Amino acid sequence: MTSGKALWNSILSENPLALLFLGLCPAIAVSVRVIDALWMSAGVILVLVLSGLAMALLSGESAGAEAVFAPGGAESATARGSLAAGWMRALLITSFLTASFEAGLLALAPTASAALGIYAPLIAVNCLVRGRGMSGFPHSSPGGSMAAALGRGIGFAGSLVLIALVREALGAGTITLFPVGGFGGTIGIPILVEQPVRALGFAGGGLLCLGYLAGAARLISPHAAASSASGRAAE
Amino acid sequence: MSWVAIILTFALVDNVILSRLLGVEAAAFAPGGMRAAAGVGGFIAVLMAVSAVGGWAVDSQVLMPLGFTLLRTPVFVFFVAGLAFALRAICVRFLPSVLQAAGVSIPEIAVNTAALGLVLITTRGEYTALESLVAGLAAGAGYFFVTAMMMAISERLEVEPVPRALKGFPLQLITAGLIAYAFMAFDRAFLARVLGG
Amino acid sequence: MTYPTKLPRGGVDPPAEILVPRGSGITNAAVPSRALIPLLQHAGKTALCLVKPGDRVREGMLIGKADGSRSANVHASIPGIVIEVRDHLLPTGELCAAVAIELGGEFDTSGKPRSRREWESLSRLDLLDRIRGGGVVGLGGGSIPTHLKLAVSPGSSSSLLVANGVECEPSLCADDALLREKASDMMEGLRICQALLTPARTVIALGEHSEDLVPEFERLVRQKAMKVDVAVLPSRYPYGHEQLVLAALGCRPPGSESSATVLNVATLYAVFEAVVLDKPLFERVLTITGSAVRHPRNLKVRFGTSIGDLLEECGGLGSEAAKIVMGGPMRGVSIDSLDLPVTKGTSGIIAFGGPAALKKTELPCIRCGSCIEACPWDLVPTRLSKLVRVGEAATADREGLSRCTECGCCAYACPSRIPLVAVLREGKRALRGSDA
Amino acid sequence: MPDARDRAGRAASSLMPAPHIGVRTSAARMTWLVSLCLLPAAGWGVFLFGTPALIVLAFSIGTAVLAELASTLPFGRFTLRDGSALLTGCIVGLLMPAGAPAYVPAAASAFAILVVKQSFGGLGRNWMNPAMGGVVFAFLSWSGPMSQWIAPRGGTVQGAVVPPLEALRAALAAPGARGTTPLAVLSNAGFRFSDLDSRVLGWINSHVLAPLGTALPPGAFDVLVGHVAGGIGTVSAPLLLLGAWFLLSRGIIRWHLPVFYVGTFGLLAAIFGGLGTGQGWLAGGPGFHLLSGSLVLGAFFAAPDPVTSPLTNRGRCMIGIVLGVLTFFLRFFGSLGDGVAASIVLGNCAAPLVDRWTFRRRTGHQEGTA
Repeated sequence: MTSGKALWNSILSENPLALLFLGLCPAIAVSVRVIDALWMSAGVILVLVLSGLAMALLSGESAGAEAVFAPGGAESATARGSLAAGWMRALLITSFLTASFEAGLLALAPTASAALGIYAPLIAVNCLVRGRGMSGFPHSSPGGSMAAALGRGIGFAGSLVLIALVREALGAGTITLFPVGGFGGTIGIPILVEQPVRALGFAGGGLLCLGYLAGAARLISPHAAASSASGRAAE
Repeated sequence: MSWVAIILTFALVDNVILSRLLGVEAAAFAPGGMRAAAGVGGFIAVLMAVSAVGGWAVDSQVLMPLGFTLLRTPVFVFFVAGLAFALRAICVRFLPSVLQAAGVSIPEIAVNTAALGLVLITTRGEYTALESLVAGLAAGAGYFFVTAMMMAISERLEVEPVPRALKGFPLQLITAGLIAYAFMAFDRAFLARVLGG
Repeated sequence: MTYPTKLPRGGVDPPAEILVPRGSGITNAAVPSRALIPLLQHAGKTALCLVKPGDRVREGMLIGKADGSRSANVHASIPGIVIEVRDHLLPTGELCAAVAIELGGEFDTSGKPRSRREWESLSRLDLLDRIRGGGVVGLGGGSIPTHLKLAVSPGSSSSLLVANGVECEPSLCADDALLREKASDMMEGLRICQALLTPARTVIALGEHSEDLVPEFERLVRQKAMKVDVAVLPSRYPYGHEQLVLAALGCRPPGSESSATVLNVATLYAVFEAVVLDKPLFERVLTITGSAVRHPRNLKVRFGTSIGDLLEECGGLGSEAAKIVMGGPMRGVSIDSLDLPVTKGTSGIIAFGGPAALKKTELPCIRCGSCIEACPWDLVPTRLSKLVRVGEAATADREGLSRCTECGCCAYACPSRIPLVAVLREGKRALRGSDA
Repeated sequence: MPDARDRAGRAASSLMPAPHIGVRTSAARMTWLVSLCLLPAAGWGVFLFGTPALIVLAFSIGTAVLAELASTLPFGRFTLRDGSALLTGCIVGLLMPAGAPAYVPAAASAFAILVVKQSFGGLGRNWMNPAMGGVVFAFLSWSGPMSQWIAPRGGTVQGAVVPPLEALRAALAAPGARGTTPLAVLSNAGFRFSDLDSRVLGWINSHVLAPLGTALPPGAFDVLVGHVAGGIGTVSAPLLLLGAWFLLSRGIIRWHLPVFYVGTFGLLAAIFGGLGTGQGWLAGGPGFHLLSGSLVLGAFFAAPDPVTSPLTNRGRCMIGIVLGVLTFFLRFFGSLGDGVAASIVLGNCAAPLVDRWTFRRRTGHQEGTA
């Protein structure tokens, strides 16, 4: 059990790729259309970057937030108390930022807000967003912290949009973007739009796409493959 | 909606994991074998049931009258987390083995997407207290059942020479995807026919 | 006659490949011109060598003295001169000291009528001494010195004594032949054991193949005024296994330390010989069979005879034999040298010819569950083997790996030809390695 | 002191390990025989539906074989010899309507082999039946093309070609369906069987059954023989049962799962099947439901697939019951075809759980007595 715990922690705190895919799990629910994926990505990037900034500004005690999740964390009651405080503060920041994003979206793009549904508020507890708080960044400066957050956010956005592209193009035969001028926002793909692979548009299709993307990412990033393989073996 | 409809919807048709994709990360990544997974799944299932009722109370009795609906997200996040810690305290007191088996630190489970997502669904759907409770119980049961299936499958895969790149988490997702396809048999038309006939 | 109350589960029923004609009896094998007698023919430590090159030995002379409690005496099987004492490879793959004897001189006992000794007047200790002195070990496969099984502390008595006549492996029928030819002597051996153990109940368990012997044995029981039941058990493999015989007779199942004793009929005959005829254990009956053997038969063989000689005596190998197995087809050890000697533990020699001798290619497990059905110990061999293969022997142990007796049923039944026994054995070794 | 087992182990590592004999059958031969036993039913389907059926089968089997090659050859493995890819392609094709456009069987087979099977490492490692997974994928993706039925040779075409089971489902969905048996419901709904059916039944009814005072309803011959529209290999229940009987008698499939599956489903159909037509309880006409749709093919050829069904006979019985219940519900209320493929796939999801449960029983039993 202890090794299982260590694995969990190592995956969350040491493996940015796994963290990315954990964060993507609930988000693929909104990858049926490309435009929804874009809105979702925007929300995640916003919350990531701003919370990165906020945490860096409050970096005096922010080390605590990391250690809550470190294997075999702190033992003493006072230490645990300060850790809990750091964890709560991180959660507070992300949840309020998420709420602001929701409010903004509702005001600016009500249709997008409706499309994102419950998945916009779920940004607050997204593993990627919280993982940022957990593992912390090597940069303590606000700028560096924001840059790192932006990097992760772009990774998230790229993956989500890629999945959305595949799922919408194959699963519905269309690509839905923003309507601009005469462009209605939807591109139809000639043959696929007649008989699309509808199964890819269902939740199961999203899970399959994410699974294969995670596998492909492992192939590309040997470090991730090695670390997770050894983790499994150790367990 | 009738009680049967709520139960079937939340347990099968709109299963939290398979249809809503909530709590996948906890289900797919819970380490430590079957017992641990059952511990995590059970804990989250109970948390979902409690959160659904509590969410209703907080939303309809506090947030709505005060007009603070925009604050739903942070309030629910902390509410569910608080419930998780309370539940853990109860577990530590009465069922210590469950948590020991789980092997996952409580902050992970406290802010999982399944419970929070369910609270958001029930409050947005404006369910009554009793409906929220039934929905929470059904969703929790559905979550637990699917988690158990996934874990039994992954336990089986752990001893097989599966492709290296897909071993572990990716295969868990693919497994979940295939289960989700299988559960597509229980669609809304099925629900309507069962309730109608 | 009693029939089994509760059949054990699992087991396999290989097609009858008993090529030895039934009722053909036991033939005495030719005396070898040279015998190579290993000093390790039993469970415990190698016996201490009592001879040196140049010594003259008589037939049945003690040449190896038991070293430790689980060790047993070893005797010369032929008269002659010791040529050398050197390390020799056993079929089990281990080196052990072996005494090579060149035939010469007179046979003191063989061919001459032996006087029967009255044993009823002997004390327990005397009886046990004779059995130990005669180097009698379990001939069913375990090779544990028999006096250990018979030496119960005075006053306590065994609840059940079983004469196990169920063949321990398919294709072997030496026990059956012995039952047919030496029934009376075997019963005398059983009486000796009864006297030693004073069991509450004694049972002779016969295999289905020997069912026609039931009236004969019931007659013997009446004649000797013994209190013995005769039971017929199914000839399914591995129901000759000690614990499964007990289970079939309605005893408490494996693991419970009931005071039941199971002795193979060949062992009982050896007990008879040692006690009544004063003849130590230096020869045994074994089956030589297999598709590559021209004239399969049951031979009474002196220990130390080489396998090559025996195969020659059975008409030689018909075709180019690709695989020779010492022991039975299920648990035997495949060997690559015809110079290996027959020892106390050799229950048979099988020479496989043709396709049976070829190595099978392994396919992936298709989870058909045949191994689970075949396992007499309620294990899940497929999962255990997969656990062992991914290095999870400890988990396999929790799921019952240690209960595996390597009977081979799972691997026999596997349609994917996975060497389950070899894998599970490897797992057990890994476990022992991690313990140490 | 070296242990005797250790010694044996060392010897075995250099030479061949015990046991030295084994069963004659091999896993590959079993798979090939299953494919062989599907041949009569496939032949009947090709005879009934003509070239389109042949095209569907060619695409499903061809894609399955190509996908298997593409996913194993790069890793230096050649697995076609085990026959499982061919069997998968075969079952996929046999479940398709003959009119399905070629890309449907091709995509279903590719999904079956690449996603359902090879993602998990190939034969023996997949937990879902590849063929059934592929068919469910096709049902989900292309419900329209998956119901492009072709009229059987010598059949009567009247409007859209629909298999009797689909027609019955449509009739039951419409208000006012009436009839004492499924066939009567079909007749009342205006479903027409072939002329051959009426000729044969007319002869039997007048010459054989008239003296006995009974008569067979119209359609009995068509449904029994499989002279109806439907999945290519599923229409002829007798030929499938012939193959199944061979497999059962040779011990290649075990009876537990199919018997419990068909039994449970038949029982449920008999008890509750009549409720939809206002006949009340115990008036379901299970014979029609057992013979039509892909139940026989699914129950005897796909569900007992050893890889994806439980390991123990106790577990197989349990899954058989689960499948029967699921198929009943999905056939009467579901929308994924006739519910057989979907139930089998759902049963596959539960099989590892059942395995776990039965294993624990085994070990628990042992510990209890030890």
